[in-house]
Amino acid sequence: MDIRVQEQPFDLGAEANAFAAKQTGMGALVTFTGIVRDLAEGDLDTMEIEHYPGMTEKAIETIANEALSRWTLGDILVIHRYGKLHADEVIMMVATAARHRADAFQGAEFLMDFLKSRAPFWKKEVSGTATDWVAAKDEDEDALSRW
Amino acid sequence: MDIRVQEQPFDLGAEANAFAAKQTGMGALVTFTGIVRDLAEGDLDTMEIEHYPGMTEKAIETIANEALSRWTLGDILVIHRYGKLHADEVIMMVATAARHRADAFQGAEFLMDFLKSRAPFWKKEVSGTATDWVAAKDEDEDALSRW
Amino acid sequence: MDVLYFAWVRERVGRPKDKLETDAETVRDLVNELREKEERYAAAFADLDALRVAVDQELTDFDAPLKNAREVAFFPPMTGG
Amino acid sequence: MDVLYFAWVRERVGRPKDKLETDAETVRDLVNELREKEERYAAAFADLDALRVAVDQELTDFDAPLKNAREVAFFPPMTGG
Repeated sequence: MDIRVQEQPFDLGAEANAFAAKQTGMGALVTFTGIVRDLAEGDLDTMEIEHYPGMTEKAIETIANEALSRWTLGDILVIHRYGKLHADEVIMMVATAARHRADAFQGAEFLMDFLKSRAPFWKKEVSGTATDWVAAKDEDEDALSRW
Repeated sequence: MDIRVQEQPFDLGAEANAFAAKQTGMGALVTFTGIVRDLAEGDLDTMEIEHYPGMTEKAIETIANEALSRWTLGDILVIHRYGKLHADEVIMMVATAARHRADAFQGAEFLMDFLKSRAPFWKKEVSGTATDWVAAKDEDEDALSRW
Repeated sequence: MDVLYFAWVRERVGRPKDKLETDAETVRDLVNELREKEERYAAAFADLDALRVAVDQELTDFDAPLKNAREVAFFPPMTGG
Repeated sequence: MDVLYFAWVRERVGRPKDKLETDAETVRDLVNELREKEERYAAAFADLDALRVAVDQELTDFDAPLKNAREVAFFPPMTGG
């Protein structure tokens, strides 16, 4: 298991390749990558991500351990950035490795659903002088109930 | 949409990065990568993948178009190799881009379920003098019924 | 009409392709014609449940008509991905 | 006890952290104590449904006991991923 909470950018492709190279006997790899979307108005200047140092790593580890206990996974990678990001920058990624594709897919979806609503990150959109904390969506909370 | 059926290897990380770079306004990318697993006995020499030139590309395109009609996807990538592969080599990958993660995940799972049982590829495992055509699994056929 | 064979169907038949003149109206008629041709075809087509068929590169079933078909392919269930 | 604030809770309170001596038995008691402290705390804690709380870096609820707690954090629903 590899969990990183960091300010600096990372390279999705390089991380995907490094994760794949570490596996043996795993037939299925799934990655999810979250990218800063511009606002509907096309005027996003920055997305600022705040987190709770200390709790963040623990919360992600708890979520990852729960995924390992529910599915037959060979490995998990989670990288999540904080700080100032711009449109089209990579915010975060998860990767799962498994012998079978259903485990890899479900493990990754489970990680994403819980990272979304149970890891202490908060996003703020800044466009010009306007700043808006991104509101949690009911559908994200609802997504947890399927697991 | 980018569909490639090819004998030569490809670089998962480079393809994931190139796919990500092509997108605008997509907050969610999912990739699935299939890798040659060694046999339980650890003596796989090669996996030979046969396909049906002409039909293969059409079948994948039909599957991809069905995915585009069912989910709100910005883009789809499918690369599938044929010919002789060794353990730990990448067999194939799919990638999906979407504004929302549920679409990206479901699109990718749908593509995988249908590529598995509806695209004309056949795998043969060769170990020493023993060759075995990989049998289709009932669970792979069953997986289609959920869509 | 081109008749193609893939995977173990190809191996049992012993070749990847036949060119045939046939009056078979359906895929099933064609299968019966092939079965009578030679023992290796009978072996390849022994169990239709283990086979899939495509007519002009579209998956179909054994009752599909062959009128105007240019290419019929027989193969085991697919194992891509 | 360290009391931490994140996101708009931090902005409303006007600082990221307080160090407090408190006899509050539960998180809810602590919230009531803070509300009476100053108007900006009352504003930050106006609607508990819009808030989440962690005690010693574990998510919990407003009825959680504070006995032996070293760190309490208040924040809006999380928006990671």
